[in-house]
Amino acid sequence: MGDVKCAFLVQRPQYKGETSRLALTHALAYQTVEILLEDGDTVTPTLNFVGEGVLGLTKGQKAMEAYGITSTESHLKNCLLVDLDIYVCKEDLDRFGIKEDQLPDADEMGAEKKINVVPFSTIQKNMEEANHVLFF
Amino acid sequence: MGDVKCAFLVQRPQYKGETSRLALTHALAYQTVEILLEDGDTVTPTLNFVGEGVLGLTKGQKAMEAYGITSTESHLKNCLLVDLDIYVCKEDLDRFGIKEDQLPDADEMGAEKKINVVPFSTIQKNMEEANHVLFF
Amino acid sequence: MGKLAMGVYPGLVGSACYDFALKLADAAANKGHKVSIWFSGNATGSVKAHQKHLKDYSTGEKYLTSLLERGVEICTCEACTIARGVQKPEGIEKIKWSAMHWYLGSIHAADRVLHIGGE
Amino acid sequence: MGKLAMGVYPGLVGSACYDFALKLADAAANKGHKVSIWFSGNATGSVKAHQKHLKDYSTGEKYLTSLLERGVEICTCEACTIARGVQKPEGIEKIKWSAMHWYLGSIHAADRVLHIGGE
Amino acid sequence: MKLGIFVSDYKIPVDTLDRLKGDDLGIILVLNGVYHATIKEAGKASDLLGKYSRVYALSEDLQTRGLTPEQVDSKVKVVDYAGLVDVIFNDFEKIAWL
Amino acid sequence: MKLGIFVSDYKIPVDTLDRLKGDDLGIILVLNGVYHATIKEAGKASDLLGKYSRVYALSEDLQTRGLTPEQVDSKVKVVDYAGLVDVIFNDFEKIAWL
Repeated sequence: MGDVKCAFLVQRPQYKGETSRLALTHALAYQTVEILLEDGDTVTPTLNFVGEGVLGLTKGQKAMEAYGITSTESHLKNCLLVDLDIYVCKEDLDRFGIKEDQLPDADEMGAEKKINVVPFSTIQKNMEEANHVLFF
Repeated sequence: MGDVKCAFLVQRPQYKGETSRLALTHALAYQTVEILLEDGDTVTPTLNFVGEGVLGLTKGQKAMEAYGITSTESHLKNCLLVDLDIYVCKEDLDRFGIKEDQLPDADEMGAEKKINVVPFSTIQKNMEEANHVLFF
Repeated sequence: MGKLAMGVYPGLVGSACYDFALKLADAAANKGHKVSIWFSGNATGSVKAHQKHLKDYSTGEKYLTSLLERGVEICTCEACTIARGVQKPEGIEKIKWSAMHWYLGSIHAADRVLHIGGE
Repeated sequence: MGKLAMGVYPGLVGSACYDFALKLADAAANKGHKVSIWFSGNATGSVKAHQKHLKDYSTGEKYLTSLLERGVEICTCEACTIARGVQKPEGIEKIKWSAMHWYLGSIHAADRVLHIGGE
Repeated sequence: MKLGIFVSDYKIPVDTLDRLKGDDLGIILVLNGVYHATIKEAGKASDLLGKYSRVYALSEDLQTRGLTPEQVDSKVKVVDYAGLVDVIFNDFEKIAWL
Repeated sequence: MKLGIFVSDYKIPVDTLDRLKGDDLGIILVLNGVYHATIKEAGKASDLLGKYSRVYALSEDLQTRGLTPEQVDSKVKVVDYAGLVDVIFNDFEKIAWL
């Protein structure tokens, strides 16, 4: 079977519900799935943020201080560190007035990946190329 | 303190979530609250259905057959039997094309009350006259 | 000082509505107000004792215990709770178990009612 | 015959999404398909054993037990479950407890994935 | 992309449906999503019905809500749970829950 | 009716707010509702801000989301949990959660 590609589409905002957070933690789990599979088999998710899903992607989140929970910002950095591909819909960032330089990166932790700001058509392409799509 | 009036506003449809169903069961509980209160004290809820809350108020629901749970129709009949005041927003019934004769009654069980179809202004008045408002 | 009666329905760990409710109860109790909390629906799962606090999840147990110590009355809907498989001996101590009329009773003496109906 | 991998996240008794998921799993198993179910988020509360079936509430336990008997694989997210205070010995027998990679593993061999993300 | 999207609400809380493009998209109305098959808001059928070549609705969810076959729009194919399993495996390549 | 309504979502899933009338209504933005205090969608502040004489937002929920005081619209009064308790008891006669 080789690699199975999954497109995770995060369409809900972070924090009020748990769903959009679970998209990040489930994507991170791709690092260890091979222990359950045959040699050479892998599962590779992409994280795609659209609509209100792009809210909660900005720097400076104080979730630990206010509520004692890990911030989405921190999860995003971990995702970049383990080389997950993250795509954020440019049209939605524009609509909500979020600038690219407000998005977190993990440069200081040595991550090579960055969040990709892309038109929705790229996200649709990610869904088309994936074996499965999962909406969060 | 005497009587405390509560306006329950049911604004979400029945069945997918549990909230709108709990409005009915909590209203029914008004019958027995006096055991917890001083003599002469009572709590009297009105049930007010607005917006998508008016969906799920029609006759012929087969929730027990399909999912093994009590239908909203059955709860509504019980509410009428114990003399709760039920108000349904006429503008919303019209908008969704629900006719008054589709609403259940509990005539065959001997209930004297019927569901009141009223303009939204009556529902706003119920909220204004209540000591507390609870949105479901 | 007044009395705030709260009703909390959305699901425990998985909903920030629940965290909000507990922090608000805490702030009101700190100011000397009387507070009561009624759990119904999915929020009743939160009376289960021995919740593990992982950093990725909020947890209600330490808040609930602290609120109870300061005289906040907390009651769970018995039917909703046992429908979820949680029995009273498995629950957090000092949380009351009762029927839905408890909530209406707690409203009777309240100055303000915050009913968080949820999804 | 195919394989359907399901992920179920919304809260147990309080969400009809959960009832839907179990009835669909049942129908797929009846047709001879392989089915797996992953519980995460509030749905993990549903692995608690001894759920009382009241007519006003749906209950998952009898469905889950029946699905397990027919070879449906069911696994709960361990972290999500213990965050809610439910320990493995309190859970329904034969339901697996694992980390999130179990879900991705179950997807690998699946022909269709129905991920019910919920609220 | 032969993608079947499950719609479980009448008022849809996300705007993903508005964004997705493709002739092969279909929708499957379940839970409170079945109201899209029956309600004519202000006399007009749901916008969703005109947009997709294939629209299914789950019979058990119609019955639960007291909705009868006569109320269902002619563009909608009603299936039960067993039929829905076949729709999932045979009519679409991928499925998603909104 | 001095009613204070808690708004906890950005995209509001019910239409009750559109229906309620009264000069004494106020809103309290909490959880994801705080985005109404900061986002100018397509350059325009949230419709909610112009409709109510009193608008509050919870500081802890702004901070959690990385939103700074400078981003908050001048019509909005920011309060913390302790301040919110006073708002509940002093500024309104009744409160409701949308």
